[in-house]
Amino acid sequence: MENLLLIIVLAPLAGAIIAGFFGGTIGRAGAHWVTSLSVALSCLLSFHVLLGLISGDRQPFDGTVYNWMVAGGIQFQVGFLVDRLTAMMMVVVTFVSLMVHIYTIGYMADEEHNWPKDSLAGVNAYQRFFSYIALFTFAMLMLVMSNNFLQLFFAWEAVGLVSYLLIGFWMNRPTAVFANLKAFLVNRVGDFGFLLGIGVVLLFYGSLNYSEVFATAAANPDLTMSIFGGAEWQVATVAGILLFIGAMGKSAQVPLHVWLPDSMEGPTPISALIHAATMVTAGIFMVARMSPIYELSAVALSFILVIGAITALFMGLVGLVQNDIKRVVAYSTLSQLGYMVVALGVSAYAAGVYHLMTHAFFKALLFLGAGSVIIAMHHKQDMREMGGLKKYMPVTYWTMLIGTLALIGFPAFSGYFSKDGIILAVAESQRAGATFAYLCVLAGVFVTALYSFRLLFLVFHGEGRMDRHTREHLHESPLVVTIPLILLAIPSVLIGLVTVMPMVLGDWFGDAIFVSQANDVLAAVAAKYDSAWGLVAHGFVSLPLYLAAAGFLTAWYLYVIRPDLPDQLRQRFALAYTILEKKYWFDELHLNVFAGIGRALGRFFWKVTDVGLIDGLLVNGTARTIGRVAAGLRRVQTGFLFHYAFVMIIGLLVMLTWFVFGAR
Amino acid sequence: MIELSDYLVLGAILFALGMAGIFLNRKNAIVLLMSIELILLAVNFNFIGFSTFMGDLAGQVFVFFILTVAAAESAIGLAIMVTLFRNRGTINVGDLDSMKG
Amino acid sequence: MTNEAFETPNLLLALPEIWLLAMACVVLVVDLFSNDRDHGPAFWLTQVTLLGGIIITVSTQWGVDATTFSGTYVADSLGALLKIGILVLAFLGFAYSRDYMRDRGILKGEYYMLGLFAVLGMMVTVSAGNLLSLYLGVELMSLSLYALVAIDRDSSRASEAAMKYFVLGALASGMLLYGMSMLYGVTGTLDLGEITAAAAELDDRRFLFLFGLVFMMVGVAFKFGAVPFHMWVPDVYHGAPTPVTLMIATASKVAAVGLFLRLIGEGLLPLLESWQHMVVLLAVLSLLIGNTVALVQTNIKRMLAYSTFNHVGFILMGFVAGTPEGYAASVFYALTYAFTVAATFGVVLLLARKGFEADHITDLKGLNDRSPLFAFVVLILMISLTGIPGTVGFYAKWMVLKSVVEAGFVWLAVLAVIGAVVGAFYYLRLVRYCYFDKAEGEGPQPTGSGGFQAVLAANGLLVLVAGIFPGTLVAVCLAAFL
Amino acid sequence: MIEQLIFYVFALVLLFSATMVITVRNPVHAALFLVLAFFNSAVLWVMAGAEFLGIVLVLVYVGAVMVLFLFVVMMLDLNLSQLREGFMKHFYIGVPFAVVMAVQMLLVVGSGLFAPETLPEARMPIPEDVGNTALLGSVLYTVYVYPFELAAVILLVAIIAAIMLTLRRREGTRHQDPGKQVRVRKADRLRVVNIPSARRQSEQE
Repeated sequence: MENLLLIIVLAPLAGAIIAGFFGGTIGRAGAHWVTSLSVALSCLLSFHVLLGLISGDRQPFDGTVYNWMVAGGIQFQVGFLVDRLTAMMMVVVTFVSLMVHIYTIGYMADEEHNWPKDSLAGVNAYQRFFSYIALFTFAMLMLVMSNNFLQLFFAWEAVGLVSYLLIGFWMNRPTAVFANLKAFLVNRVGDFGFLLGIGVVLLFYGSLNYSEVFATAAANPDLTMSIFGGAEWQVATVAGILLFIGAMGKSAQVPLHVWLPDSMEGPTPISALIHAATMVTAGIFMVARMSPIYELSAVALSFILVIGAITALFMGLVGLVQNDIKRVVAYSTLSQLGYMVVALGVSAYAAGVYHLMTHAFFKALLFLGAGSVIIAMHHKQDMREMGGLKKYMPVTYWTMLIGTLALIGFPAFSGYFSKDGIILAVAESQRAGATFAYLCVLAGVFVTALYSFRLLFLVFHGEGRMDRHTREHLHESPLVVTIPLILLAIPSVLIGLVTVMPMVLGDWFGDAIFVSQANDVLAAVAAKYDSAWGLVAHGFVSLPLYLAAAGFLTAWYLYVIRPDLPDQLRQRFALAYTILEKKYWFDELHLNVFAGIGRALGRFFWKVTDVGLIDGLLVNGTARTIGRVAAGLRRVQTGFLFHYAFVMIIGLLVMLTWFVFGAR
Repeated sequence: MIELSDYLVLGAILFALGMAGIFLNRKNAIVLLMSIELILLAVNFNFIGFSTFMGDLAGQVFVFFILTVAAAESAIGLAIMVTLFRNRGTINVGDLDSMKG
Repeated sequence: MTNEAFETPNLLLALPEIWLLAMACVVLVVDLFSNDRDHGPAFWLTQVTLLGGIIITVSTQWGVDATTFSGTYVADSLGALLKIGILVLAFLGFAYSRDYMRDRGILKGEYYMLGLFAVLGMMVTVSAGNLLSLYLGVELMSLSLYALVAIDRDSSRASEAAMKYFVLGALASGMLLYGMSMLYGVTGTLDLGEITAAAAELDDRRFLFLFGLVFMMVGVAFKFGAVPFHMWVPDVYHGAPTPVTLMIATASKVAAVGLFLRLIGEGLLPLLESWQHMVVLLAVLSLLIGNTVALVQTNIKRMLAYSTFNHVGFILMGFVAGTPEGYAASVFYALTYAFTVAATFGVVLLLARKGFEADHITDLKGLNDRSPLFAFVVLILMISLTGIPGTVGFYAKWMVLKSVVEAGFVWLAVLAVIGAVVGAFYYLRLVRYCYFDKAEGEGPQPTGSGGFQAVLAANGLLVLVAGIFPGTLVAVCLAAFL
Repeated sequence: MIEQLIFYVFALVLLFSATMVITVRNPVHAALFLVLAFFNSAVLWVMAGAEFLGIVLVLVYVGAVMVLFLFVVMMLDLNLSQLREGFMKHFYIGVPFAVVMAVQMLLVVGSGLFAPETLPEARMPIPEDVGNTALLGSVLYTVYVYPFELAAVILLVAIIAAIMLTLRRREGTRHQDPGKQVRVRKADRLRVVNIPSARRQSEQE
């Protein structure tokens, strides 16, 4: 088992190293073959592990692979914890990654045109790109397979690092560089919380190993710590909230979500891989993995619930007014992440993780579909210049339609089961904030349908609004692009029907996820339904479906029947439109208030302390002093043998005087 | 009666003379080598003194080896000096400052 | 007669040294009768000898604890570990140096013979059980190195460096000997094991002992190049041919660790409090001088020489505690440092070509454009030497600091950390030249055979790997003392 | 008493000649003073019972090493007039350090702490009835065989190093190669040629 797991993890790393360091030697084909094959190997083995766990041939693995160091009695280890939760994540990560690898071959085919002619960075950019995505796969696998906090943190940072590299991949574009910087800064805020959280865990539970921490936490549920002038806080609450702040950064929850839409500056395959399917789900996974800690703290869970609910509804609303095709999908991602977080907040971890899985498939599908459209449109992304693409690109259209139906939760599609599961669970929950969350997620269903079909109608239906040149060159994308679309469309439709009963309503995750008796809302839901078809049947008589239908009809009316209406509405409701257009001024808030205060403070410190005190007195002063001392000492090295001997003898004399006669 | 300290004092003075020879001499590298011989001679006096007054043979054995090594050392030292002279035409210690700082 | 209790020595225990000596003689003879202008047979035989030596050492001495030759030779894990380090470093040194020596017309058979004899001297030093074998080992090493420094006999710099090295080295070994004679007078024996036992029972003669100890400490500090017995280091590094500098900077440092441990660290452990403060003084001066003067150097070899003092300070700090953990930290530090520096000199050798030494720091400008692989190697080496977390250099520093803090010298640890921060400046300056500056003129051009480049790249990457997986080596170092 | 007197006389001559070694201007004189110092040392060693070492000092040191020194001094053809100038300038800075050094060392070794009764017991006692040379020989090949071998290696290194550093094969010099001389065949050197004889010519005339 151990070797198997090592192969799964190390194969993508090997691929990344080969493509990265020897990219020039092995060429473009070599790079994409080596990385794709290594990820394919990981994917196959991951499936093997998952099937083994399901059939019971394999037992969950929890063990240390390498002892990195021991400091002060605390072990720093590299280890794996592979149970059903991990195995599922491994399959999702490697499968989506594999699809993205294949798709990238087509998408990046004429990559060199994206670089200035004499740019050094453009050399071997194709190979570098493949190296990055394989490296990302490695980091993400390390993250989900970790059995301790330290490895989790390292992988967490590694995932972030690759993400920054990829967002800023086209480093000659100022917008990409800015987005890159933004992602970096916002994530630093989250990571700071995350690191503090790990610190709290280490301090109070005395270990970094998951199973040991969980055992200690379960044994001392009422452990408290005092912060801020003696107020006693439950350790689980503090640790939980701090860790979740890290998750808010990675999983883009309000108010740390601002980096995600901007990250669309990166190449589209990356948007699919990182910013839709895998990396942003790291936070969700982490919370699910930490369920034994979170279950101890109702406060932390309520905090999570409210944050998730806000994200789910309000980010979806922003998606309504976006014109860039990728940004619409990006805001949709934010909204769906909100759903997952809501599920976590009501202790329905299984439902959250399940939505994570289905979402990974259909959101990757939507992103890759959007990418396919972008290729056809010669890298134009504004939906106002599209329209009527259906007849030019049937495969893309139909697969994206499937993805959209899954996203809005059309009964029997995968998204239906996962999203409905969440809504049902929220309805059952008694947690503080659950009512607010229920209203948000319900409204969210309407909004989701509206922006999804708005996208579909604007892009594929109606009159073509593109210029003549583009229209003449419209055609379906090549096979390397469409095959991943088709392959992703299949699970988008079917996977829910097959797996919902065991995974959401059954006890499929076993010990991997811990839910205390009192909080088990999914059990309450499960009591009402006994089969997947029962759930489907229920869908036709419940509110969400009709809300979705209303969303669809509204979109149809606004963008197909009366395309002139949206503009009028925009003028009529100028205020609301501006609010959404400006994304609730979150960017401005960050930029002006937080960053502003930070900058003002920074300027103050820079002017007064830095320039005056540190630069002037300490740094420059020290540097000057050291420089002078060095020059002086250097002069002692005269080059003369007798001086050297003299220094030695003085040294001997000093030591004799000090240690022999001084000691007497 | 000759005391142990007679040998040791003799050794100490020879040692100090040898050291002084190394850092007082600024002209002639050969005298540096001779000063080193003096230092080794001083050490030999110590060993022989101890050996005699303890009635222990090990000290004499050590002296035997020091003599051997000193011979080898002189050979190599003189060889280095010959190459130095061939390169520079002088063995003036005060001229050996092409590397410093 | 005194030899009644004489036992026939067990030659098998000393097999590594015997093998090396025999093979050195074989190299001597083979080279004499070979007509190869590149001295290929000598080179390959030498490398085979070193590799064979590693195998023999591992198989015959690791985990053993025995003496032979009437106690003048000790076979134990510590000796085996240091010997393996020395052999590996010598292997790297010879592997990197062939093209350089050939280009300068100094590729001679004597280079390999004297190199092997120097290695033999180091091995004798680290497994000495008697003051005599210790002294002879040190002399064998030093004499071979003096001659090697002067091997480029048409270079006026090399002979000047050799002269300085020789005179100061002879002065230092004179002091070492004087100290040894005092130790003999106080304890009445040359056997290190008996000295340890006798040292535990010193009373009013402790004063005499201290007197001798100061002299011995000077001799040992000279071999390390610890301040203020360091003056030879920059000039010798600078003047000697780079391959010889490599050997002095790496393998001989490891041998110096062995010398200290055998003579003082283990031999005089009962008198820890007497020598502890001397070591602290040497460490403090080394840290101060090394870091400051390195800042203003423009020659890579001189810069490495001054920065060596900083690392020597760290190695000495590990001895301060006098605990197995501290010693293990020092050994770990010395081995990893030597391994890293070997690769650094390897890069200098790689870039050197006929009539161009590549030893000025600006000679690295634009390396990344010419050879991203070796620019990356330089990056790894420099961040490791700086001690940035995640590298083996950091791990080594951390182990040493831990032992010092446990010994109660917190201020020393603070000083060392400040020194390391200053060190970052001059190490990372090289990285800056590699990556962010354009080449001037022809710029750096990696030359050298495929084997050389492969070994160098492997050396560099192993430094990286050792930073990620330090556990095994740490365990080995600790095992050598327990 | 006589013994003591002899000791002091030779010791004083030794110290005098050692002082001359480091102060005389001419290196040839320095070398000769060093020879004198070695002779005196040899006498003192013999007095202390180390006969073999005393003899070796004279034979090896005076006989070989010092001759080597003198040989090099002569060979290098030094400019004597330059060699000593400026010596006095540094003398007054250096000498105090040397004196402090000597005083400190004397304070320790002359402190009486090395009184005979405090000396440790001999571990390798010198028996009365065996000659010094035989005694040393018997331990050199048994107990100290390992250092003995090492000393041999050190001498080998000295040979190799000295040859490497100083041996020069100049281009164009003529020398004999005995190997070639021995290997030579008749055919290499001797060619029998048939020259028409002059007599027949004259007969024809």
